[in-house]
Amino acid sequence: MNIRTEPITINLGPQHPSTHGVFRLRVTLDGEVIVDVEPIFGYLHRGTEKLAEERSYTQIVTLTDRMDYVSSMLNNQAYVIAVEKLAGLDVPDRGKFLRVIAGELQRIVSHLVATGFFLQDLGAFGTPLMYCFREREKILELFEMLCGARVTVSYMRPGGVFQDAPDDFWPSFRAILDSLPYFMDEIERLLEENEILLIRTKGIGILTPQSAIDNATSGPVLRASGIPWDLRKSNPYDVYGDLNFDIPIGTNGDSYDRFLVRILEIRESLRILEQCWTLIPSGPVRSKVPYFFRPPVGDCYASIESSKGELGFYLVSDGGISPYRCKVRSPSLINLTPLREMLLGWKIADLMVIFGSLDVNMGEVDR
Amino acid sequence: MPYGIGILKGMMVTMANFLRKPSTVQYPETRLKQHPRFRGEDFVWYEERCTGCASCAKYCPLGIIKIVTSGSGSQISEGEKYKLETFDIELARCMFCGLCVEACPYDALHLGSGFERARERKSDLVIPLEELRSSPKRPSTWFRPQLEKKNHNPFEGQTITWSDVARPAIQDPDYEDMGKRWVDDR
Amino acid sequence: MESNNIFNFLKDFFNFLPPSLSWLNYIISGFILTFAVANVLLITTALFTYMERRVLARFQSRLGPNRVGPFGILQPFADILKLITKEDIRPTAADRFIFFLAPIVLVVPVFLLLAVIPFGKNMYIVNLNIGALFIVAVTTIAALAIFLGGWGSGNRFALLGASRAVAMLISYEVPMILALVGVVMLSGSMSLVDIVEAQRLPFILLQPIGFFVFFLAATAEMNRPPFDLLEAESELVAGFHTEYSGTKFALLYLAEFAEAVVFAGIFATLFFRGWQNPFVPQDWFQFFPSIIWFFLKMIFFLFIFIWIRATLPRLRIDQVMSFAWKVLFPLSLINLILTALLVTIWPEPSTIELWLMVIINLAVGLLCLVLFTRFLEHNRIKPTQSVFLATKQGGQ
Amino acid sequence: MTIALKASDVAKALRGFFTDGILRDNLDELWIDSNYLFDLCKLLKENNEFYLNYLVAITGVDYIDRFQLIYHLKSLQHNHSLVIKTELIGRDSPSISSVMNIWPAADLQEREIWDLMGIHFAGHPNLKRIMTWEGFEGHPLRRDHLGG
Repeated sequence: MNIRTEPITINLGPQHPSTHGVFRLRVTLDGEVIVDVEPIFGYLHRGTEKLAEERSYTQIVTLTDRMDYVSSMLNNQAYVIAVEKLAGLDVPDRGKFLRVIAGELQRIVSHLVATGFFLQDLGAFGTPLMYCFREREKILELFEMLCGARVTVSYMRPGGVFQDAPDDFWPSFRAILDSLPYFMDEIERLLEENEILLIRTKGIGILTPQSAIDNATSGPVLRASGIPWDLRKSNPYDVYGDLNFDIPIGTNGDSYDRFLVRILEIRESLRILEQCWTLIPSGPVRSKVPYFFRPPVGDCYASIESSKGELGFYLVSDGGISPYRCKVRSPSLINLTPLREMLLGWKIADLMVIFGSLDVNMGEVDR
Repeated sequence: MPYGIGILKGMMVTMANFLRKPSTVQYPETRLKQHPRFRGEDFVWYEERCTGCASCAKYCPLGIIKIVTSGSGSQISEGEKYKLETFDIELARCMFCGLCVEACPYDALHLGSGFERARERKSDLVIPLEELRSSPKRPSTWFRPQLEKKNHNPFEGQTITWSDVARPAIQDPDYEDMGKRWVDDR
Repeated sequence: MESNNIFNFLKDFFNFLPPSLSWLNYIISGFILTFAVANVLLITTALFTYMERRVLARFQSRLGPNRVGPFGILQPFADILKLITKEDIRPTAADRFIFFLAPIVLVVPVFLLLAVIPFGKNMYIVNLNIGALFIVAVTTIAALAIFLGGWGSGNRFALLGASRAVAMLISYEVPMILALVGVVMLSGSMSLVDIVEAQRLPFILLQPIGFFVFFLAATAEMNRPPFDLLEAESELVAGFHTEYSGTKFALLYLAEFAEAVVFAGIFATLFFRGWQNPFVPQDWFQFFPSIIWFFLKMIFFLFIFIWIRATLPRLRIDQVMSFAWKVLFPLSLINLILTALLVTIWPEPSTIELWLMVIINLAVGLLCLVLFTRFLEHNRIKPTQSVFLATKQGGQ
Repeated sequence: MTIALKASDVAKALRGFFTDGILRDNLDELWIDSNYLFDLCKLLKENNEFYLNYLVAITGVDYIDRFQLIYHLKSLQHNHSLVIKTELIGRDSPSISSVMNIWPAADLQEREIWDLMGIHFAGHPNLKRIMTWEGFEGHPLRRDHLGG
């Protein structure tokens, strides 16, 4: 006799403990196995693109660092590069170097947060998260020195950065450059060969290279599936052209590779910061740009490699002080396209692992 | 390598951290070090410098600065000062981005250095004119390179009077600038 | 074998009663003894919750609770007070009686376990001659209570949590019992008091595989990481006690931590020579009185529980089950056969033969480890090979 | 560097297959008639000279009398990129064919444009609102949606 089992539908609701921000997933379960998944967004939609149409170009900077609230420097950098390409502004070298230093520090912070919460979803009760947050605090203190705020930094302006780094910035920056590699060794010793972590993440949620490209995923998700594509290498902006660093590439595109790619990327960012420490020239940090400046009529698209993937801004200017249209290509939203395909057939405990390894930030998805 | 070696290595790392000093501090008793550029929430405002031009109100993305000025009979003449009736900053909606401080042409408005201004009611979160006048003058050095040159640090209680808070009046042009004949090539 | 001297001491104290009321003497002294020991467990559990939060915080380089009372020592009592004053909600979909019964059925077995554990030199409530069997019988009630709670609260998440719990607890009973049998064979009797006296050498040396299996099975029994599927907050919100609040939740919370304290006591008696000084034979000078040794060992085991909780992530339900049947069960069988062999060869082992048994046991343990690693190694590539650095860029 | 393909030589290459689909090409923007979009994109993806297999972004812009759709495409192998623009005249219920079965990446982006801009994508499997809640009327990003 066959026992009639009917699947139950549960809501991993917007206030679930382990969704990163407010993300709702309507999951149909047959026992433990996931049968159907339907993501529901929009809980954090603040209408950034509509707001941007009523703000001047400099005021939008404060809007951008509230999009992906874990990597606000990179959002600023993406927006500011797009505006400079639109208006044809040139940026002094020291400004470019300061932007790259701030961007790479923010990438380290974002990857630390991603790894910490990934382990938290796996059940390691807070210890790796606390270690990552302890290191994040040191970098946030650097941001406070640099621009006065820790998270919503709005440090960059069209034409460069708004103010040069204070004198006591450089010694503590040097201290972090020396202390972080030891911490990375410690985190790798804690996590990389941990058998339970291997069982829980190896071979779970595999994204094939072909479907990674078809679904236009970007950032660590794309690189973990074996495609060596990094905008800092393929389309260098600011000073990445004359810095040498590597890109970590995964082989089988599972959750473990995405986790490991982020850890190795932190080490690469440290290499970049080390080179910036030696190469940074002195001089002005910002070219002369009036507050309410009017870029020429036209449109342009520019994108950078943010910690989540390719973050791009498409700006249309009609000659006024505020853009006619400001579209944001958000990597987290597009990285979620293969979510359904990656989740089907796995157990509910794996759902958290796969979703955690995608490292999606709801502020950027819903904008 | 035996099977459980990864877990043992992890245990050794946690034990190593167990023996280290905790990295958190007891907040009200001991405080973390803050930096002069910290964007505090109690605004510092110099009445002597402020001409009531309200470019800060115009430039604030959220439009939360309310300035009402009136022709003050005797003082009003071309380019002089308006008489300020109200200068309210609604801290409840402020996001401390500092764009108003950036826009102030006369260095009258500065960000403060405190962050512990919590009130029971939202209406108490509006900074009226009198409070701006009477609040201690410890500006943060955000977007004020001249304060940084004086290595002014608001957290050591140094106050600054209105006269030496401003940018040097004349940007003395260097020789390369002098060479240019037309002003707009400079 | 002197009988239980605390009980005798209390009985003599109440001798002034007239002989016709001598039965009352038994009841009062018995009641006082059990009441005292039960309260000792309550206080120890409260202190254990405090210790857990402080030590866990130190593992995570934070401070932990230090506001309530000096160094935060009154924090657990503040927690209990808070939980009791919280409103006790019962969902309408819940089955009234079962929902009410579950916390009680969960707490009672934990206190029952105390009856058998000898705290110090002939300090125990009762010297049951089937002590080990009693422990096993009482811990199975916990599995039933968890399912009662999960099913009774009528909530989908709780149901999922409860069905997981029953499957896990039942399948971890088997290796736990087999590991216990090894200890019983070595000491010749099931009563815990005799087991402690029979341990000329701590049984952890004589039974390394047995200790490993018993330790992991007991961690699963107590729902502590890495097997804490029950309240896997990242998946099922809060597992079977989602719907409980107020005093009922306080009882569940108490039961979970009390079970950890009691199991620490059981580890100490079974494998670490209970209340004797573990490093020195019985008749030499013991530095501390016997009860201090017992509590020291308990705190040592509690520290290890917290240390594991701070480091290890959680296993998935099917991995937990396959670990029980594919790894712990065969290991406990090997341990059983090995102990049976050794006991038949040397029924009355002298000290040299004892050390010989220790060496044989350790050798077999290492052999199992190597075999198990080779069995797992061929289907798992080395972790660091999976990601390498590429300087060139481009795409497929 | 990612080379931006010159629209003129892309148009020359495509003229072989399509006579009237391509409207005009200036600098690196290729203007296309909206009803030829689907088969032209399919061609751009398949032929290995361009091999634009990475859909970077779809953007909708509301120019009061007409809607404009901008497709940013990229090829990871050749590292070159192309911008395709189409226009939908008129404001009431603009519609265009969905490119989901060429690039699955278009799924969420098209749903967002439908939700915020009101451009209907024919052939999209579940074209539902993504940002605003189900019962929301109107499309916020349109110029005539004055909020509230």
